[in-house]
Amino acid sequence: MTEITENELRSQVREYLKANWDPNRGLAEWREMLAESGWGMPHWPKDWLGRGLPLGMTAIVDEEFNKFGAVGAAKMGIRVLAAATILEHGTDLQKEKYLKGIMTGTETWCQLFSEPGSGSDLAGAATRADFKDGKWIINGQKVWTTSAHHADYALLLARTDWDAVKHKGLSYFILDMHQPGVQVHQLKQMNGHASFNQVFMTDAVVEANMQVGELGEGWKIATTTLMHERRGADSARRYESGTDRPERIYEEERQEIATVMAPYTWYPQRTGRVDLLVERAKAMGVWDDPDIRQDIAKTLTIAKSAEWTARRARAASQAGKPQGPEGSIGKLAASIVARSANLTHTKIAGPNAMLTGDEDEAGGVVAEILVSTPAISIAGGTDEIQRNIISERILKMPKENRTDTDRPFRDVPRNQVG
Amino acid sequence: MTEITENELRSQVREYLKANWDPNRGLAEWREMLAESGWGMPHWPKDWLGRGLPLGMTAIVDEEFNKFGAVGAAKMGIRVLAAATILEHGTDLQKEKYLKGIMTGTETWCQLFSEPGSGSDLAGAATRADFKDGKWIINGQKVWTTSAHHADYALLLARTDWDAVKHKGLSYFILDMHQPGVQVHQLKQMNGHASFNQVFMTDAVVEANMQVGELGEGWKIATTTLMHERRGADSARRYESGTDRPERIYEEERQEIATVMAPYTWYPQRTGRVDLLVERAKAMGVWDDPDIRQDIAKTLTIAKSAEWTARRARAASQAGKPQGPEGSIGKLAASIVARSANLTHTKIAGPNAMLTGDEDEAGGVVAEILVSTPAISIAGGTDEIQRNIISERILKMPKENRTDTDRPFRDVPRNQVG
Amino acid sequence: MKFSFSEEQDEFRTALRRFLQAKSPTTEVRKQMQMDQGYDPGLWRQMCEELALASLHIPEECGGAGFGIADLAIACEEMGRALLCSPYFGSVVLAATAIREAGSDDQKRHFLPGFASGETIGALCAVEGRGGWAADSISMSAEKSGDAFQLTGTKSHVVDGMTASLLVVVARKPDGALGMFIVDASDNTVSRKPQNSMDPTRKLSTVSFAKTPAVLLTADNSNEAYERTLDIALACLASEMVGGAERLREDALEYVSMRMQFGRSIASFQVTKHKAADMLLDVELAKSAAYYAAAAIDDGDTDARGVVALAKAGASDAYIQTAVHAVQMHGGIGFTYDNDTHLWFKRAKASEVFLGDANQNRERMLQNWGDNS
Amino acid sequence: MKFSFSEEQDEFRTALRRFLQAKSPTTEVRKQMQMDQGYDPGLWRQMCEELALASLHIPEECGGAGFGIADLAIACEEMGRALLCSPYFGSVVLAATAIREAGSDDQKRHFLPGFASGETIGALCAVEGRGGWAADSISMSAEKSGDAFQLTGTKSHVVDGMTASLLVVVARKPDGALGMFIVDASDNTVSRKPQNSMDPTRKLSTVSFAKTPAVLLTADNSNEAYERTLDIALACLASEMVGGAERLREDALEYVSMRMQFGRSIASFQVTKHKAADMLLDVELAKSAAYYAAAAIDDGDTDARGVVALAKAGASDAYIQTAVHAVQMHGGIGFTYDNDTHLWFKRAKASEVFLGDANQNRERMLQNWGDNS
Repeated sequence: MTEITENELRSQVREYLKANWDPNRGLAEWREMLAESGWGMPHWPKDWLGRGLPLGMTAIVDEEFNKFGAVGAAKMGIRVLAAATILEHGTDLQKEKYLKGIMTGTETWCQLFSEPGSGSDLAGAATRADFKDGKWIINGQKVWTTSAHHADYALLLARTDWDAVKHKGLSYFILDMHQPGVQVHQLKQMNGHASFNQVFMTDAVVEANMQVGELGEGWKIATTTLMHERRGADSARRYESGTDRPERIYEEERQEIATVMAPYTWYPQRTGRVDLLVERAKAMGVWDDPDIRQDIAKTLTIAKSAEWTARRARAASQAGKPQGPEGSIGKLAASIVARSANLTHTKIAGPNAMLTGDEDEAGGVVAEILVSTPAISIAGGTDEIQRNIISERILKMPKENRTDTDRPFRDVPRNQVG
Repeated sequence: MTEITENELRSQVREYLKANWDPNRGLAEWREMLAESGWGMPHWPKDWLGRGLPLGMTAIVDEEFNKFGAVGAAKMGIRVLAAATILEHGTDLQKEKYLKGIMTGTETWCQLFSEPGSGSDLAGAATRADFKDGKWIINGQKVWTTSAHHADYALLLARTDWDAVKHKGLSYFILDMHQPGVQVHQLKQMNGHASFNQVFMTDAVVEANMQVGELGEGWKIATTTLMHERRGADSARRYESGTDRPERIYEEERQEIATVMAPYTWYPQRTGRVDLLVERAKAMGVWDDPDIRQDIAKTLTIAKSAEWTARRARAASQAGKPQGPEGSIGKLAASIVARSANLTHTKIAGPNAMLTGDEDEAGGVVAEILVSTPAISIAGGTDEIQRNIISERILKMPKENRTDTDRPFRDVPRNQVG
Repeated sequence: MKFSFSEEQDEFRTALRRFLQAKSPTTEVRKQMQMDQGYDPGLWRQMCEELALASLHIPEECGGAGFGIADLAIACEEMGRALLCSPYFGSVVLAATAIREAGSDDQKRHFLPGFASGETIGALCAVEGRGGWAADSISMSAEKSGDAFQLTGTKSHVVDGMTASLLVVVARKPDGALGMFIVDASDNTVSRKPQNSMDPTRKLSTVSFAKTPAVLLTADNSNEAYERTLDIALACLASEMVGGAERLREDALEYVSMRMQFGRSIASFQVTKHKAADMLLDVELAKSAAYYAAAAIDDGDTDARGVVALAKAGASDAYIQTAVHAVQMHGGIGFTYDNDTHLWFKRAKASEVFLGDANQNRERMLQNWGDNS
Repeated sequence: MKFSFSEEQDEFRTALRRFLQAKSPTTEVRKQMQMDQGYDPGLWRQMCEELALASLHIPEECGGAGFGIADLAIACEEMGRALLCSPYFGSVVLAATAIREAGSDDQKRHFLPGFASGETIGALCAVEGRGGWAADSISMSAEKSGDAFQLTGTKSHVVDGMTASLLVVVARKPDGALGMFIVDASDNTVSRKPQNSMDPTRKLSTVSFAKTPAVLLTADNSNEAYERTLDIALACLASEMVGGAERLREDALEYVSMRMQFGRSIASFQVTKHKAADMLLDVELAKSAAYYAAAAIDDGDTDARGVVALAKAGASDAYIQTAVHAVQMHGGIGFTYDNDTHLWFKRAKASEVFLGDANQNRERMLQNWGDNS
């Protein structure tokens, strides 16, 4: 990899876009061109549809694309995790087969890690992968899968060795979702949305060459996937709105965004929507109620403090300083904020907190807040798990004595799932 | 023991008092008479200064004493626990030597169970008792002892076997406090009071015949002592005020009460004094402040609810119904009430919450509340211990895995105390 | 009996709990809550005819059992526990109570027997817009029309308003004081529209009146009859809420006791244990207040109004706190529609503000606080 | 720099922390707090001469360092951490700030150099009786007397009032607006009396005036100079409080990590771990707000007043909560006088209401809430 200066890079991107960008092209066609040129995923290796650019420089490429109004490669959803995992652990065959579909957006991915029987304990996965007649036969049940109902492939964590200890008996697979052994059901939540799926695998088949990494190394690989997920959480799940320009490629991009984002329309509400408190209080005529003012101010205090704490963490990491504790408490703080906001919105809405849908004065938004905030303290690691992490990793307090990691997994007590 | 009817009993007591009661007698003289007649501790055995009455009937005797204005036996402080323990587990020699001094009040007792090294973990006591030349030699340190500085004897829990498991290596002793090997220091609290002592034992001596019960059974015996303590907590520590009649015996009783009660003058304040909230708010001119009203109402709500819960428990036990969960949560509720009351008193006092002693508008009471409530969630079993008890005993949830009860005590990690 | 129940009361509770376990499992709750009517008329008939549940606090001379509010509250507690879909609260607790408190002897004898038998289903129309239940939020005025009155305007948040045959409407009399008025729900000047309720097990509606003929309940000339109605309803609601909270608490405890994580029972984690202990504390405290409040009304305590408001404020906080904990203890599964926890969560949420939220009831409490409470 | 500190600021903090660790261990704190004077003049001189601590936010033209409030707040945070006994808050943060905000250029040049060098110790006299710091609670009026003014009345809760040589008194001018007045503390019409303070590390007193000659600080005609003084003091107090809270948190963590119970480290119990995590969250959130608030003043943000009030409200809740947890984590020993926890507990308790409690600051916050905050 030869060094390249920022200016050189900028002019290269501009040159390429000047020569090739045309908003009236189809999205797929354009992304084929990006794959060929390496400008879609410039930090991918040169041999694999990229340009071998350091990760830190991709922001510069993105900037130039933005200035041009040029659409980039497909980057939303699980696909980026799939690509990162395959690039790091996959075989050439796997790279050959999947990377292009990932970046052009023509193929969609989902992640089959969580199971109904193990909850926060991801390594407790009990989905079986048995090797029979040269193929892996998969049986088990996964849950909390986003977009499984329109995914083409899945990153799958399954148990291949029941005599090994918990974390050593798992292996990592790429599962073709389009086969009779795979059944996808939507999982409706208490707020009426269905953002997740349950996936049932009954003698589903994975070809031998679609196993990723070493046998028994599944947990390790899954950990890197999860690390990418946490790192990318901000960008992958941010509320991309696209652009409203009229040309064909923008229209196609808007549709793509809408599909990926569909499960997330209620996500802003699960945060408690602190941003609406003052506005709603004024609209409901209770802005002068001293008790409600206290509730609003209390909620705002923790919300703003949490926001500033996150920005302190970001500033520290941007300055290259070692990250202090302030970086680890955001998830937990979000739960507290959401809970407080829920109660405050309830008091502001008064009797109308009993209503929902079009009866709700804020067009259903307040009602959706009231039944969505419980998700924030569960999804992506419960509050309890967060507190474990904070106390053990940040405060260096002793780990809980484990009784599930020192014996063959088949001897570890676990839930029976129907 | 022959059966006796309530009426017979009443007339016997009345007859005795009519013949013997004289308020101008000295307290010691009168209680000598009570000891002789058995009317001081009528539920004690006939052979041991009592009349062998069922415990349930002592209330009748008390009533008749009260009607007469007659002073009873000494019953306050640790003495009743000492008597109960000696009566149940002591030798005849021990009964002979101590029971009379206990009931006449001429000798005072304290309890040496808690240690600075083991906190809530009473069975973790590491004070040594070594048998040398026919005597027990005691070395170690005790803490949270009430009235040790004027006690004549102590109930002592000390370790006699370091190879036994935790709960099996303790033995129970009666310690003479008046010896050079026993040093008593007052332990000042953050609120300025000194209700407790530290007791240092350096080669203190216990005669062989002053060991109580079997060797190694100390924990079992201590448990019965503690049971008596819990049962008697209401009566032993209630704020006896005596009577203000002028005769000699009442004056002597008042002095006795004052001595026993001295450590407890701040106890009402550690509860948070919810009873003062409304009055203080009116006095400080903030009764109409809507925010403070919310704080007051919140505190009153939990306080009254806790009070009614305690009364529900009492009603159930009086009706002979099996006690529901409502009986076990009082201690924990008291902590929550006290904490909430502290914060509310602070808001009511406003800037004056910064003042103390005679500067405090309520004559120091509010300031004392503000620095005393932390005791309520620690003394007599921390909140954490209470929650353990509630979850394990009431909710039948699994016990914490113990690693300290299955090995010789000498191998159990413990704190080094200076 | 503020601190205990009589043997008869204990038996009544046991029988009712058994009945509701059989008749109102969550499969049935889910079925009813999806329907417009929102309850099973067959079950309602059985409740009224076999168990005489609708008659509890209706005076004997009006066809009722003549029991007290404490008994009514036991029924509500058990219904809250079972999350029974039924017009009980709207008709018996709100509408019948209003007539009991405001009606003349003749009026009571005329209207209440229908409530007691369950044939009449009533609804109380009090709230206007987002105004809430407080007396001073009610401004609809009743126009004098000959000997009778006419009502015009719209009431909202009417519990069981769609199914009621008889409406009790709270409106201002010409003298400005609140009166309660009887309206025939089938009158063609009355129009009703269901409101989309967050808690589908309790149906709400708006009811509009256009010069609707109305009969004033005449026993009381002040706001007091309405306030007393609120007191009784608040005490019953507090009991209903603690019933629901206790059920949530028990179900969550059962769930964590059954489930394994990291190779051990979730119930063995110390934080789970302590949370369960805190939940017990919350529910037991709220329960004690609810029981005390209902008995304080029966005992005619001068501070009953303050105590009732305390009970509702306590129940508001305890119920939603318990519901939040219960979802959390279930983890992801607790946030799904198929798990039953959310059914009570939504009832908790709606109950939080029903008849006034915790803030408002705390203020009501202090305004009516006895010196020796 | 709302979210980070410059390298110079980090170095300043490190140096100051090291200095205070050496000079103000709790043995020293305990010694000073028992004395009337309440601080060590030798240490004060060293702080002012060697570290120039008293000069931080005083303009360069007045002999100061000309730094911002963020720098002043760092000093306060470290002093709160060390629980330093010193007239710093009373003199530098309150009195010097008042002159900085209200004095004319001449007045500033006249009075501030003494503050900057540490020779002048000042005190701000604002509170009357139990009235608190809010502008509308101040009613003492300054009588015009020739060109100057005369003050009569009593101020209370004066921080470092006994040791001050110069007093800044807040009183109403003839036009009704608040003015700030300079008074010579040694004037024989001034009488001072120590108040028994709950937190003995911060001395309070009453100061009485009887026709005491006073010089009006003339740069500002409105209440604004006093309000700005309050803003700066609130931001500094919030920082001081988070410094103390963090120390309590760290000490409690160290204690449980060292101690065994039931044969294992107390720090290994899950509830202890979770409590420690919650304490970290509380302190870090309060810290972020305190840092943001001080920087908002330096940046001249239009919503700085609201943000500062937020920071103090957050610090009030976080400090006392942390102190309560810290005592609890120490168990019985944490309630003893010999253990150091109570020293911070009392500072937390007194700080809870100092310059207005959390409720009052939350109201101040909303009244000054920017739309885009």
